[in-house]
Amino acid sequence: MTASPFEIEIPRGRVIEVQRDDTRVRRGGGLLRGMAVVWKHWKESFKLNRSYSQIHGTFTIEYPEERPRIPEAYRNMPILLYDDETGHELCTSCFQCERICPPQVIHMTQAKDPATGKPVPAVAEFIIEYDACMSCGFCAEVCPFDAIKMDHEFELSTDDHTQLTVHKEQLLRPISYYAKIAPTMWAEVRESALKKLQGNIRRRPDVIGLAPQLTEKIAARRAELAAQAAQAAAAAPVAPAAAPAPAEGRKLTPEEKAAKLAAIRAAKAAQAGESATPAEAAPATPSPTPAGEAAPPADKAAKLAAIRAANAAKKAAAGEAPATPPAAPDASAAETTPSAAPPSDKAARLAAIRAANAAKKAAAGEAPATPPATPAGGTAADAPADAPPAAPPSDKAARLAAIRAANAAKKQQSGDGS
Amino acid sequence: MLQTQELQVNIGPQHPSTHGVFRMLVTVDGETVVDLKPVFGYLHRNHEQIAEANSYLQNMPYTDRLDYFNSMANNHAYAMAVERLAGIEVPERAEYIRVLMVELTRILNHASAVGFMINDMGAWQTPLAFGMREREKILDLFEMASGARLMCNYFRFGGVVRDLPPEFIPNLRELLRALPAYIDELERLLRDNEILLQRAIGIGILPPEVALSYGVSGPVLRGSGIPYDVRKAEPYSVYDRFDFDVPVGKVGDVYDRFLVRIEEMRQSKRIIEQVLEQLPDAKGGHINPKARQNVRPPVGDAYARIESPKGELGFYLVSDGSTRPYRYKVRAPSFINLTPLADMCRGYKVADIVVILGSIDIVMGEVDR
Amino acid sequence: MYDMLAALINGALGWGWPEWALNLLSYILIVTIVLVVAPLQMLFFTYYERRVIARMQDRVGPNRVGPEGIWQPIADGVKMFTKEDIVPQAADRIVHFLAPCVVVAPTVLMFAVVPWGPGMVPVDLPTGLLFFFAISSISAVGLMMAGWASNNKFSLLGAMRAVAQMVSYEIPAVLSLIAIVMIVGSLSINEIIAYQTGLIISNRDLPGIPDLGLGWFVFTPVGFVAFIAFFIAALAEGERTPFDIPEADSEIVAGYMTEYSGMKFGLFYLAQYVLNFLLCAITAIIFFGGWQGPGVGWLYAQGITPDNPNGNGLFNVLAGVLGVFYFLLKTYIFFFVMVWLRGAFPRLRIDQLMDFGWKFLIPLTLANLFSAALWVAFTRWGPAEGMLITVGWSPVLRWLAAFVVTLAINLGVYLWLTRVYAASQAERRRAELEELSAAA
Amino acid sequence: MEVVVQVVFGLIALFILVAAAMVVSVRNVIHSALWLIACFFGVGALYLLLQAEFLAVVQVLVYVGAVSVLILFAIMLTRQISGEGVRQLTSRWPVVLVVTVLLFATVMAPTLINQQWNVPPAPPLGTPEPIAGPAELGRGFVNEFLIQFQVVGVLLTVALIGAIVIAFEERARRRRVLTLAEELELKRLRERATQTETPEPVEAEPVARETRPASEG
Repeated sequence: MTASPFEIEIPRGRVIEVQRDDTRVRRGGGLLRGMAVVWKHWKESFKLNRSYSQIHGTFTIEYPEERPRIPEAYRNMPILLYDDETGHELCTSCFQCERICPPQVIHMTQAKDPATGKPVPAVAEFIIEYDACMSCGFCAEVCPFDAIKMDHEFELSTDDHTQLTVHKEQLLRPISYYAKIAPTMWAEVRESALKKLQGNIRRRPDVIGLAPQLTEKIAARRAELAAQAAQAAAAAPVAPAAAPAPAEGRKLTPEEKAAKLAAIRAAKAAQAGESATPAEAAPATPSPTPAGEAAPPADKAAKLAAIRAANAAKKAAAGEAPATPPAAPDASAAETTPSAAPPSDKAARLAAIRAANAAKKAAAGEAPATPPATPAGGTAADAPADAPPAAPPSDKAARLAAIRAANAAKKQQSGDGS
Repeated sequence: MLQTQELQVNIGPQHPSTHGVFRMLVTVDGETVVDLKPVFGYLHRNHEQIAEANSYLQNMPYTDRLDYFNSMANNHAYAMAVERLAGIEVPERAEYIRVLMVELTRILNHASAVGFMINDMGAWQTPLAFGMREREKILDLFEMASGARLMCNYFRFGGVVRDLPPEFIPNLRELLRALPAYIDELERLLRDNEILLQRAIGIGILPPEVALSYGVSGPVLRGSGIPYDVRKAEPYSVYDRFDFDVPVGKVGDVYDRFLVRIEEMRQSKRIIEQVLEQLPDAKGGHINPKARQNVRPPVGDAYARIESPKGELGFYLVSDGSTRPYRYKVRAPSFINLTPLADMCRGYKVADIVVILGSIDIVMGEVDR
Repeated sequence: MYDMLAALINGALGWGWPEWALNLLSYILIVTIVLVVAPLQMLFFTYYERRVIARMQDRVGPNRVGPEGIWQPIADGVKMFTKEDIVPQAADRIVHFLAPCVVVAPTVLMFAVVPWGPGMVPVDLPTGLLFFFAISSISAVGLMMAGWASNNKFSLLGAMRAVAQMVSYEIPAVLSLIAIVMIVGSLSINEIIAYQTGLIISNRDLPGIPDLGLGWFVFTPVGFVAFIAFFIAALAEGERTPFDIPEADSEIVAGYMTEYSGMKFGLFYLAQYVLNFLLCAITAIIFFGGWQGPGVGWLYAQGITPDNPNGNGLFNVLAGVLGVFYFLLKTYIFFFVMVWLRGAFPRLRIDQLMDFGWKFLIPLTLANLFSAALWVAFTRWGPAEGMLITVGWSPVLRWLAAFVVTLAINLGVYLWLTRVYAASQAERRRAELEELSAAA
Repeated sequence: MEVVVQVVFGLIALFILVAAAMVVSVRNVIHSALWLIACFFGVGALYLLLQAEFLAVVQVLVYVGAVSVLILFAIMLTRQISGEGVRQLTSRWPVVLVVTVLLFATVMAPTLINQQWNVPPAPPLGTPEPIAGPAELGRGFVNEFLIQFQVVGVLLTVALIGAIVIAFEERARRRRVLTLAEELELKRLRERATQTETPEPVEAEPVARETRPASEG
């Protein structure tokens, strides 16, 4: 062949020509050498080869008897997790996984609060079509509540096809199971997952959100706990029962519920009133930097103050209910329907307006937009439970106004409270 | 006197030795091939149309299914294309992990490609079994890191899903100890085996100028004597920090391509050793924290190409500012390496067609998309 | 075998049957033994091959059906029986039906002349070896019929290739055996085995040698080259790896067997494996002394006392059993080598296979014939036949001279032939190119 | 013992005759070839009956093993086989029949007339073994029949060389399909040839993919 006219210089390496030496007369030497290699393999193959550095020895794994070791990161089909103690499912049906799933095989419906008909952060019906799922692991990655994880179970073959559309009952696994199969991965996300679970449990009316197979068990435990509570009736009104099973602390008396609702509605009204932002239609559009939400920085501070005022009002009104409604419009906020405020809680609304004015005054004075309240995006976009984000020193005034508003609200509340 | 008319032989889609569903309509005169018409499209899954309906991240698992032998290489090309489009930069450690994974795929691809080619020549799966054993070890490593053996879906825009598990590096070092022994043994078994020489030397010659005019790439191009390797021509990611050689053939026949692939396995091992030396520690982070889950790149287009084991794999993306690519095009090396098949097979025997096809090493997933 | 059986029935049972009845009964017994042994060997060989080739590829091979997979061949057999037997619509019915029979019958018939142990040969034909190869060539006709009757382009091409290969590789096979027949002087297989007694040097050449049954032909240069040539030709005849073109699945799907399914396909499979067993057996018999081995001759000698010249029962039986053991051991070792080659080598193209057969193997065996003649001249001829040089030499010296001369000739021919063969390949390409450029 | 031999002989003879008849009368040429092979087998069996084992085995080896395979090859490679359309008998078949019977009679009549049907008694003991075994045949070939042996050898070699010549001639005539490398080699040779005549250099730029060259065969 003519010298190839395509000289290309190679940085950090040289062009090596493969030695063909095809002109040498071959007399069967190569054949014998090949046979020697195969003979060595035959001889060695009576030993097992399970290590990475061995190239001889039988490497077949006799499957049913001898199972291959599955690494921790192994992902097959998604499963839902529920907490062993409380029996609550971690999933709050935020639809993130349904949206990210490339083959769109996850289908879910949000649970409704039977009494008020409003949606509750729990999932009613959750279906995954196992036959179309390609176990890519996206759902496990995007889930903000670590509710859906990838399982290690791969013997899923069935002869009847309908079984492959898996419903919530078959999908649920206890957290202990997942901790066993993926210890380090669960350890990383354990605290945040459980904390969020507590947050969600508080906002789930009685039975909703319980792992179905545990409902009778939980009902029984609740009955027995209620009995204990009855004997200890004389005790001072139980401080917000952090330690005892939060399940029973969660039972709101009807009037508490009304108060809570009012507070939320007030915050809603305040929010709707001032901020010119278009109504937050969907509870949380996935795009953390929603193009539409270019709210001018000034009114953001106002909204902040309003929210803080609502918190204070609610805390004061609800008395022992520890949970504060999630102020920030984070993904999991229950959708607050802007229904008309009932006359009885005008006071709360008044306090909220006053707080808003104070915040506006403060906002007008201080530096440009404080950083968006919640760290949008990132893997777990979760709203801090209640502590207002550490506003940079420059908007101290805003905080001052908030505190003043809070006192005003408390004074107002204690005035007409019982 | 002895009139032999030309025979239309159909080496059909379900023929045992066409890699996947690929048909060749061969006009044969006696034993010699007069003309060959490749027919493919049997595995067309409308990949690029689906990609336009998915968001950028949702496409990542689909790229595993392009060249289902090297899912890591496909991921790498796609991730680079989107990063170039959206302007996301990748931390050091992630770049090194990516190079490590792609070089491991190159080894497993060449090990099985050589195995399949010799298998088409008739050696009853012995070299293939040796290749598959090494491939199993590498797939176990992938399973440790990404969670799946074949459909790894390991790369994200701005890094990789998960950092390497603690037991990954020790196992890899052990594997690197076994690799040279495997490659030498493969050479001892096959390199100057008289029967293989007869079946490979002077068969399926692709002269350099014809290879250039067809635009083939990868071991097929280097087998014809042109030292073009994307990792050297346009060093992407951190390839400019490693020194490795580019093996090149002389004549451009099946034997050259076979030797080039074996030599490339050695070079990949060299690269992996250098990666292990220079691997930055964890503080660099395996993913860029600011990289968004759902990318919404600005309007514009980008083309990223890597040296996948089969050749130059490129992704061309056009973004209209929304979360879904406006246009998504894959430059598949197998598809382009397949085009000179008719010229390469003309004049050789029927038994050689299958060996020449094996030496080009195609995967139908990538050809048909 | 027949006389042993006749003696057994008459002597042991003492029924004193008429001659023809004894004859008939013993032959019926022999035929049944042969017809039972052939399929059994085939079943064992399929299992043996799959296990050995699996071990060579670092895997385990079938070990699920029965302990260590022993019933696997039975399972395959049952599968073959139960599979539906499809006859293509446009096929030539009668020929399609007859083809497997014409392929299997001769292969099983070849068992007639194969001696299993001392005296244990179904039919002791004086022209045993020639019979063996004559019958084996009939199966080529059967292949042709199968290829033609399936009325399918691929199977016809496959049949033609198979027949061309078998016919053209029969020549080197027979030629290499003729070299041994020249040394032994007779075509009878028993005679060839009896010749191979003694240690390294057969005691027919050198009476003094203790009879350890190791005087195999493979230790002589003539025998060694004949062995290599015969084994390669046997590979081609039995369609084993470097030469399994006919059913080369990479080109033409299963060659002449494409249109056969169910038991007919099973018959082809049976014929192929039985033929492989027989070829390994013949290699063991001709070059490695068949049932000869240390101890067989000695046991036989113990039995012979003055009063019963042909040895008493017990010692004969013992010698026989040891002989059969040696024979089967050697045959299985050769089949192991066949499987070993299958694991290590790719396949030759049909034209390369023909080139190799005609341009390398046949010249090699012809040269070997010449050196065989020299061997006989040196070791056995005296002045009567014109060999004057070795008139006074002792048998050992003559044997050594023969060894050296034939070794020199064979080695020289081998080296020269490899160079010529390699040169001819390159030269042909150059010549074609020249002729084209001249024409253009 | 004689009766059994006669009976077996009769059977074999009948088998050979039937096979021979079938060879001629069967429509499909392949079937007739197969009947021919059956006929060869019959002849082999006859030899065995005459205790000439070597001849029987050689008959099987040569005729059934090699000749019949070549006949089958020849039939399959040449013309179409089924032969449905071909008329079996020419229109004037009675005339043909009469002529063959006459010819047959002229040959058979003299032998049949003065033939005594008794089988000659076995020759007295001690007479030399008739030439039957391989050893005697071998000696016969190199002693008495040396010339005939050499002539047959030459004849066979001539036949072999003839076959090769025909094959080569056919191959030369057939259109030679060029591989890509050969084409480029030829192009380069031709350029060098034209270069020597027309001095201006033709530098070898990467050739565009030429259309399918009409092969110059």
